[in-house]
Order: sequence, then structure tokens, then C-alpha cells
Amino acid sequence: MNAWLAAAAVDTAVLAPCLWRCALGPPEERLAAVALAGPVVTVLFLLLSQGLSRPSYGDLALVLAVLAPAGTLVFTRLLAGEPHGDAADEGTG
Amino acid sequence: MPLLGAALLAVAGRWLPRTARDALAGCCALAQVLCLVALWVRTGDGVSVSWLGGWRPVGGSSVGIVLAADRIGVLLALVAAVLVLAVVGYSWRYFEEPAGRKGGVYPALLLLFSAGMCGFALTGDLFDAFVFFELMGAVAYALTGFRIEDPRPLHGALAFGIVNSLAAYCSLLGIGLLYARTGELGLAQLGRALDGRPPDALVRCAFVLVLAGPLVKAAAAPFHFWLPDAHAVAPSPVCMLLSGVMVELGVYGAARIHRTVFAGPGGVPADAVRPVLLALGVVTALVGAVMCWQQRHLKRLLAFSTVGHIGLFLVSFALLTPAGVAGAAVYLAGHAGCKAALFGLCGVLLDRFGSVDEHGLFGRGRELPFTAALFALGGLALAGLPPFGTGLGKALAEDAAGEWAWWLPALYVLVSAVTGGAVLRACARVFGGRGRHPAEHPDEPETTGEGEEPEVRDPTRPLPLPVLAVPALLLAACLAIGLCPPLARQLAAAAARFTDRAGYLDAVLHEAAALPALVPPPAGWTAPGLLLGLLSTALACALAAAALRGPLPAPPGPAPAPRAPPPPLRPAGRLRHLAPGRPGRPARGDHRTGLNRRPRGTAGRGAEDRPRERGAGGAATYRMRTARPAGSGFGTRRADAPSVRGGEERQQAGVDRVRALQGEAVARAREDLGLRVRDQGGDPAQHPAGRSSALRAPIRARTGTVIPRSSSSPKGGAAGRAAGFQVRMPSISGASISGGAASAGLASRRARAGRRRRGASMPNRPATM
Amino acid sequence: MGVMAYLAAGWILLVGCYGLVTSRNLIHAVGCLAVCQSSTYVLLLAVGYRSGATAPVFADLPTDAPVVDPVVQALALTDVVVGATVTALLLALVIQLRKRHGTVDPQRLTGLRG
Amino acid sequence: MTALIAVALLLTAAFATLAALTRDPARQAIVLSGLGLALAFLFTTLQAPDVALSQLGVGTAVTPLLILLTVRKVRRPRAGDEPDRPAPPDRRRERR
Amino acid sequence: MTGRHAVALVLLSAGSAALLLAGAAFARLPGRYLRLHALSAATTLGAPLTAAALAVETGPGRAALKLLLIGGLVLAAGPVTTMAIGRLTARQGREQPR
Repeated sequence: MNAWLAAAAVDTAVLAPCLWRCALGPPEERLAAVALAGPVVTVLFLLLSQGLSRPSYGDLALVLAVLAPAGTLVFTRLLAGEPHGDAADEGTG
Repeated sequence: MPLLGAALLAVAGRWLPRTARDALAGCCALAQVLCLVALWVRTGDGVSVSWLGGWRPVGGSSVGIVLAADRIGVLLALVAAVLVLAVVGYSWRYFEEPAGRKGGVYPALLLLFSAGMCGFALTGDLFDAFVFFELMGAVAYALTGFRIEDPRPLHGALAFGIVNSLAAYCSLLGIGLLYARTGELGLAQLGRALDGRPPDALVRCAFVLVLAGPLVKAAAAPFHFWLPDAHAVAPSPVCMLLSGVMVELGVYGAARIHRTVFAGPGGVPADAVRPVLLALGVVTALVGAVMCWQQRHLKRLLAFSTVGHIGLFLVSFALLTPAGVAGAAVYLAGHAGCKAALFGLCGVLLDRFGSVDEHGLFGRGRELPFTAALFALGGLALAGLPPFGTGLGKALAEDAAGEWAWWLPALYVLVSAVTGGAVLRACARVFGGRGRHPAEHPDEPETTGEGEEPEVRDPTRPLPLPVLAVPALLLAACLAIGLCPPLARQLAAAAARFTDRAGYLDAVLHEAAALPALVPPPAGWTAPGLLLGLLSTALACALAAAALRGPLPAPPGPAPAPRAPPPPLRPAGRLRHLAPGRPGRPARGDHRTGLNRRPRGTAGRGAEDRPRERGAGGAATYRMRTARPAGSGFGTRRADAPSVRGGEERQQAGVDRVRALQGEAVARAREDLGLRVRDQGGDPAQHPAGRSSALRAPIRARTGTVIPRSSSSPKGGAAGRAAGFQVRMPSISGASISGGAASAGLASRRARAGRRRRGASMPNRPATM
Repeated sequence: MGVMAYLAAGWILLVGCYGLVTSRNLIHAVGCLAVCQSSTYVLLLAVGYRSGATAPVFADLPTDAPVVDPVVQALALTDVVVGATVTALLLALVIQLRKRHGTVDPQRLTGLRG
Repeated sequence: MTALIAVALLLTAAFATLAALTRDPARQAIVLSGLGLALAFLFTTLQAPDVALSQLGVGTAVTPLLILLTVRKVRRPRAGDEPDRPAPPDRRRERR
Repeated sequence: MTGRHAVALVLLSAGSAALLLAGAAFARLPGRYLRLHALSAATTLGAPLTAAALAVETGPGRAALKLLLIGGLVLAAGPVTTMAIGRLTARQGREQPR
């Protein structure tokens, strides 16, 4: 257990609020929680790669750094105009 | 090989013409069959082992992936390949090919399916078995949804997917546990590794988990529910595959895994396994038989009979003796042939009449004597008539089971008699018009065969040859299995090999060339077997006769009094081009019940597609004019142009049917009006499809069709276009009122289908007839 | 750790199954299926994990370093791909269902089946 | 390291529970995305970066996207059907 | 070496503190727009600082460049996603006021 791993363990705590906020509210708030979790997990990957002294794990962080914002943007596109709530759910046709 | 063909087809399917695609698929399937036959010969009495990539075992341990074939496995693969070949031939002229872009998808899927099945049958590696299992499953979902015939139980197909996937994940968990325990993945290696340890709870847990997958796939008792729904949905040729071999592969997988991995001293003791599997099999068989007897939807009937037979296979296997396995193998091969043939014949009925409802088709099959003969033969074979392979297999299995418990042969006789009897009953009704006409009982929540979307809606076209030839050939194969004693003997030897666990381990791990000779169980006709087969057949005939004479339709239900003189025909979507003439029959009350809740595709297509060719505006036009606000151009235009072009011969051909139907159309239209008034008055409780559709019913009634959902604002171009599009489908009559299922997409898709067909096959003639 | 991983896998499976059987929406059911599937990943990888070992990627590693079991990782990879395929197919079926029935509620569907 | 794995396991289990208990599919898709992240983290701590990579792609991006697309298509069938229904106007015109 | 290590540790602790702060803010702040600010704190401070710490630790070279690239990516993507979510929140809030 070196400093990097310890930092990773500490930073994992940030995911708890993400989880908490992910459990509540309309989709856009949950999306904000996931959008926060993205950079956090990126950082975690970085720290892990350093702490385990495997530089190749850094690729994960790179992938996630590219993927997470893109995914978030696509989510916002898809959720836009989505009448949220179950009231507008299925049942018609 | 099939994988190669599938890839080739998927890529090349866009450009190749249809014939070439089918020929290519046929060649691939044929090549696969030939390969497997060669493998069968080469395997001989042993086990052929092939290590992929040349990772041969060193001193009995290996990390490579192994394919190990003994004859039971090859048999299964062979059956799968033959059925795929048959299905490719059957689908040759059966399906309308979907539009160009999706060209070769269907044969490609078929070949992929066969690859999955063969791989599952031949693999010697547990994880590979999982992968092939999932491949098989995924392709099966895709095929099931490929051309949905009966949209109502579609969620059954979805349940099929979800339940099977879940079971597969359970298997995977079990595999993970086994791996954790032993560090091996090959079946043989696992078995050997388990032999060295005392049995413990983890292994038992893994056993249950691993076997969950194949057993669910095999539709064993608590999980049988997905099968009939999926089979009712799937296109008939796909049903041939699903019912003929995929379900049986589940049994095979369970048997293989148990025999190889868990049968040793470190596994699960046989005394614990046997009662459980026996109970499962017995319950499955009984459930299948009883449910089979109650069905009137022919495909569901056949599907439940498959469930019943699966129960029988499970019982035979659960005996854990070579004789039982031999019986199951022969039975299975015979059953695959005759069940596939029966499904193929169902496809013929669907093709001709657009329905597979036993009652609705009453007597209509008289014009198809050859089909009738085949259907009856299939029913007899299902009941276990001696010369057929099913009879032989049943006799062998009964023989083996009789040694264990006296009542098991009785179970065999009962189940096969009931399922065969149900088929014979249906056959007599549909093709012979025997017995009293079944009464319609509209309030009964029963799945009928009405409302199917016929795959081929052009009955004037001559019946394509392969559609009849393939079932005939399959039945002949079934007969051949029974008539060819060497085959059965070989299978018996194979069964002995199958149960010889040590030999399998040796062959796989140490490449033992010569395996010890085994004493095969007897395989041949014996007097008791013959007698029992005859007995069950006689019982089946008696049951069918009793069902025809006695109160209908099924023993458990309350015998319904005939409520109204039932119509001679259930018009499955081809009455709408009749003139709005002659008020004839009294209004029928039963199309409120959800039997007809969907819009019928035929007339809608015709209306949309070739307005001037149609016989007349028909009932729906009549309805349209009265129901909609005046001045909505389509209905009136339609009524003004009732000229017929090129329909003479068709009318000659169908004149009596037309007469019978004319009045009904009008009656139906009137009924719709009355119904609509009631709907607007709003009595949601009476509405069969529940609250939501009742609320929407007035809207639908005004436009004569479904309009976009009220909540999502039918504004603008898209929705308006959709509505206009729909209005030109006058036939969405009572159907759309009484149901919640109509949708513009559906109707228009049919419209497109019709257009395609017309362009393809019958340039001159209305397809709706 | 070992026991905990098994427990976590079992818990995920159970929760997924619970969501599956109480689902009122087929899309939700498919999502729950994905949850169930993730339990298999967890189990497989936990089975292969060894303390103090590292990933079997030898690009930047001496070849005699202790590594975790590569077989389970291959299995899990296969599983991921298979799961994605199955999810996509099932969702396609759901769309079909919606087109035909106008609902994705299995209970309402059961009523419709009539 | 063990502590990290334990935390990741807990996190994964919590996300899974949440994903299974979220009834609305759109929200569930987002939670599934979070589950994918948690799983990827867990895999990395379990020394399986390649699996984590594919999980990032599949579990975090593709599956939730598929679900969201389905939700969209299901909620608004007209709009969803539109591209599926070419209904070639030329043929209809020539019929008339 | 130790000097560089110390700098890295300082940067790391700063980044971690920023992340933790963002997490706490995300949990505690009332109102959805306020919570979005927490998001930007993580992306503009936490992730780049940590990446910089790692880069300092590894020393100059291609690896450090990659780390900095990752940090820069997160930094650049942060405002964009925040803005997108904010716009989405605004739109949804207008359609269905809560």
C-alpha cells in the first residue's frame, strides 16, 4: 500500500455521493452524478496505474477520459425532450 | 463450415439473387450434413477428439479447447444439420424474402443457428458449451422475432430470451464455481479433477447452477412456459428447428454434463440425481400432455406435445442406464423428424388459410388430401405407431424404464397417446371436418390460432413443392429410423459409449486409441414394445375419436353449449373485398372478444396498394362512410371505384367461399357500428383489452383506425401522414375497435409486404382472396 | 476477500432476479438482466484473482512475475461480448413488441393475450 | 489493496442494487452506466484491465445507450417508426 | 528525487482534496444548479491536479505527456458536459416544473 493507492482509496469516497445522488431525482440529476463519477474514476485509474506500477493501466484512464464526456453528451441528447416521470410511460398505442 | 457460409451469406446476400442465396445456404447445409456423416463413420464406436489449434494434452492436462464427439453427440449434430437442410429447403418458396437490404439474413441466421447447435453438441469444453449455448440462444431469439406471425404472445418470445439468458448466466456462475474448485474447464478434465476429491457443497451448488441452463433450454417443468409462446410466435420453419432439435439439445447438454463431470465419485451421487430428474421429467411430460390436449392453436398444440416428449426424454435419461439413453436417442431422432414434419404442415395450413386455429379451420382442409395424409401420419408417428422411429425409441425407452418402475411405461403410453391423439383430433377436424363442429365460446380467454399473420397471403398460387416434399421426407426419415435396425443398434452402442464415463475421459485426456468394448443394450423391436406402441396408437385414435364425438373441446373445460350456429369459415382476412351486398347472417358476437382484435393485413394492403383492382370497397368502406365525418375523401373514392381487374378466375375458384362470407362482412360492419356506440358510451369494464384501449376507442372509431396516442400530440407532418396513410386501409374494422394492438406501423408494414409480393409473384391478380 | 466476492456476486444476482421478476416494464427487465450478468463477471474475476499478482499483460513485465489467472479473464471478456449481443437482441424484440402491442408492461400483455 | 477491492465490491453491489430497483428505464440506463463504471474500477483492482476496458465500452456506453434508444423509440413510436416506413411515394403515385 | 516526490505529493493531496470537496458539495448543496458547480470543481481542479501530480512523479517523458493529455481532456470536457447537463436541466425544468 503506497501513497497512490491510499489516495485512490480516499478518492473512492467521492463515489459515494455519486451513488447517493444517482439514486434520487429525475434523470438529469442522475446524469450529473454519473458525469461526476466519470472524472473520479478516471483519476482512480490513474492512481491505480501508478500505485500498481503498471503504466499500461493508464490506457484505461485515457479511454475513459474520452468516453465519459462523449457518453454524457449523447445522454443529454437522448434525454432532451424526454418527458420524464412515469406518467408519460407506456400504455398508449 | 456453416459459420463460413453464414458470413458469406450475410455479406453477399445483398447482391445475390434469391435463388443463388438459397442455393448457397443449401450447399452449406448439405456440406455440413456430409461432414457430419463422415464424422459419424469415423467416430465409429469410439470418441473422436480434436484439439483446436493443436494444443494437445501433455500427460493428461491441457489448456487447449477440445471438440470431442461420440456418436450421441454426432447424432444430435446430425439431426440438427439435417433439419437445417430441410428448413432451408422448406423456406425456399415459403417465405417472402424481405426487401433487398436485409437479403441473406435469414439463411445466414439459419446457418449460424446450425453452427451453434453443432458446436454445442460436439464440444468437450464446458465454457465452450456455454458460448455455443448463448450463440444458439441469441440466434434463436433473432429467428423467433424474424417474422412474427402471431404478435400476441410476442412477450412469450421475450420471456424465452430473458429466461434463457438468465439460465445461461446461472450456468456460467456454476462454471465459475467449478473452475474455482478445480481449475479446469474441459468436461473430461473437470470430471477427472472432481474424482480426486470428496464431494462437497460447492460442487453440488455448481451442479445445480450448471444444469439450470440446459434444463431451462429443454423446457423442463417449471420453466416450460416460454416454449409454447415462443413457438407460436416463430415462423413455422423456425419452429421446426426449435422444436425439433434445439430443445432436445438442452436435454443432451444436461445429460452430457452430468455424465462426464458429475457422475464420478467426486460429483453428485446418482441416487440423488435420479429421483430429481425423474420427477422433473414426469411432471414435464404430464404438463405437456395435458396442456397439449387443451390447445386449439395448432402450433401451440405441437409445442406442448414437444414439452411432453421432452419430459419423456428426461425420464429416459434420468434412468442413467445405457438402455435408457439408447431409447432416448432413438426416440429423439424419430421425434425430431415427425415433429418437424408436423410443424411444416402447420406452415402449409398457415399458408393456405391464414390460420392455424383448429376450430376455425374446421373442415377447410378437405381440399388438401396429401397434406391431410401427411398430417395424420405425423400424428400416428407421434403416438408411437410401431414402424416409425418414434415407436422404436418409445419401445426401447419403455423397456428400460420398466425395469426401474412399473408405472413408467404407462406414463410413456399415456403421454404419447394423448399428444398423438390431440394431433389426430386436430387432423380429423381440420382436414376431415369430422365430428360435431366445435362451438365458439367467445368469452373464453383462450389463445386461438386466429389473427395470425399469414406468411404467404396468396392462396391462389400453387403450393410450392418443397413445402410438401420436405415434411414427407422428414416423415420418411422418421420411418427409416424405425425400419433400419442397424441404425438403432449403432445408436445403442453409442449410448453404451455415452454412459461409459471412464472411456470418454481416457479418450479425451490420453487419446486412448482403443477403448474397451462395451456391451450395447438391446435395440430392436420386441413383442412388448410392438404391443405397447400399438396400444398407444390405438389409445390415441380412441382419444381422438372420443374428442370428436364427445362434448367439445376439451375434457377439463366446461362443455360449452353451442351458442350460435358457428360460421362455416373463419375468414382470416380475405373477406373484405366483397361487395356490401346481401345482409345475410345474423351478427356474430364473438369478434368483440379479442379473437380478431388486430387489423387484418390483407385487405388493408390491397386497399392501399391497388385500389382499382379490388373487388369493391367492401364492408370496411361501408363502415368508413358511415363512421367517419363526411368528406373524408378516401372511403368514398374507394366505394366509387369497385371495378375488378383480372379477378375472374379467382372469383370462379372461390365462389362458394365468397357466398358464405358476403353476409358476414355486412354483419360485421353493423356490429362494429353498434359496438362503437357502446364504446363511446364508455363501458370500460366490458372492454376486453382493458382500460386504456377503451379510452382510446372513441378516437379510433372516428377515424376508423388507430390514431397516434393522444398524449403525444398528433400534430404536424408525421402524425398527419400516418393518419392519412391509415385511413386508406378500410379493413381495420371491428378488429381495431376491439383491440389495443393495432398500430399504424403494423398496417403499413403489411402494406409494404403486399406490395412486394405483388411485384414479385403475381403481377396480375389480387393477392387477397 | 474471497468470501466477500462470492457474496457480492450472489447478492448482485439475487437483486437482479428480484428486479426481473417484479418488473413492470420489459426494458427494465432487460436492464435487470444486464445486472444479473454483471454478477457473473464479478464471480469469474474473483475466482481468478490472486493476492499480490498482477495482470497477465507481459508487455511491461518480467515473464516470471506472478499474474492472475488469464483464463477467467478470457472468459469474462467473452461474457461481456455475449451479454451485449443478447441485450441488443432482446431490446430489438421489445421494440417489435411495442410496435405490435403498444405496451411494454408484461402484465398488461398477459391480459392482452386472451 | 484488499481494502480497495472490498470498497469496489461494495460499490458495485450498491450500484447493482440501485440499478435493479430503479423502475424507470431511462433512469435505469443512467444507473447502469454508473454500474459499468464501478465494475470497470473493480476489474482494475482485480488486475483485469482488459476486461475493464471492454466493460467500459460495453457496460458504460453501449448498453445504456441501447436502452435509452429503446426507451425513446418506445415512448414515441410515431417518430420511431418514421424511418422504418419508407412507403415509397413513387409507387403509390403511379397507382393512382 | 525527493523534491519532485514532495511536489507530487502536494499536488496529489491538493487534487484529492478538490475531489473530496466536490463530492461533499455534490452531496450537500441544495438545488440542482448548485450541484452542477460541484461537478466543475472536480473536472477543473481535481482530475488535472492529480494528473499533474502523477506526471511530476513519473518525470519528463512520453508517459508524463500521456498523463497530462488525460488531465487536459478531462479539463476540456468538464465545462462542456456541465453546460450540456445544465441546459438539459433547464429544459426539463421548464417542461415540468417541480
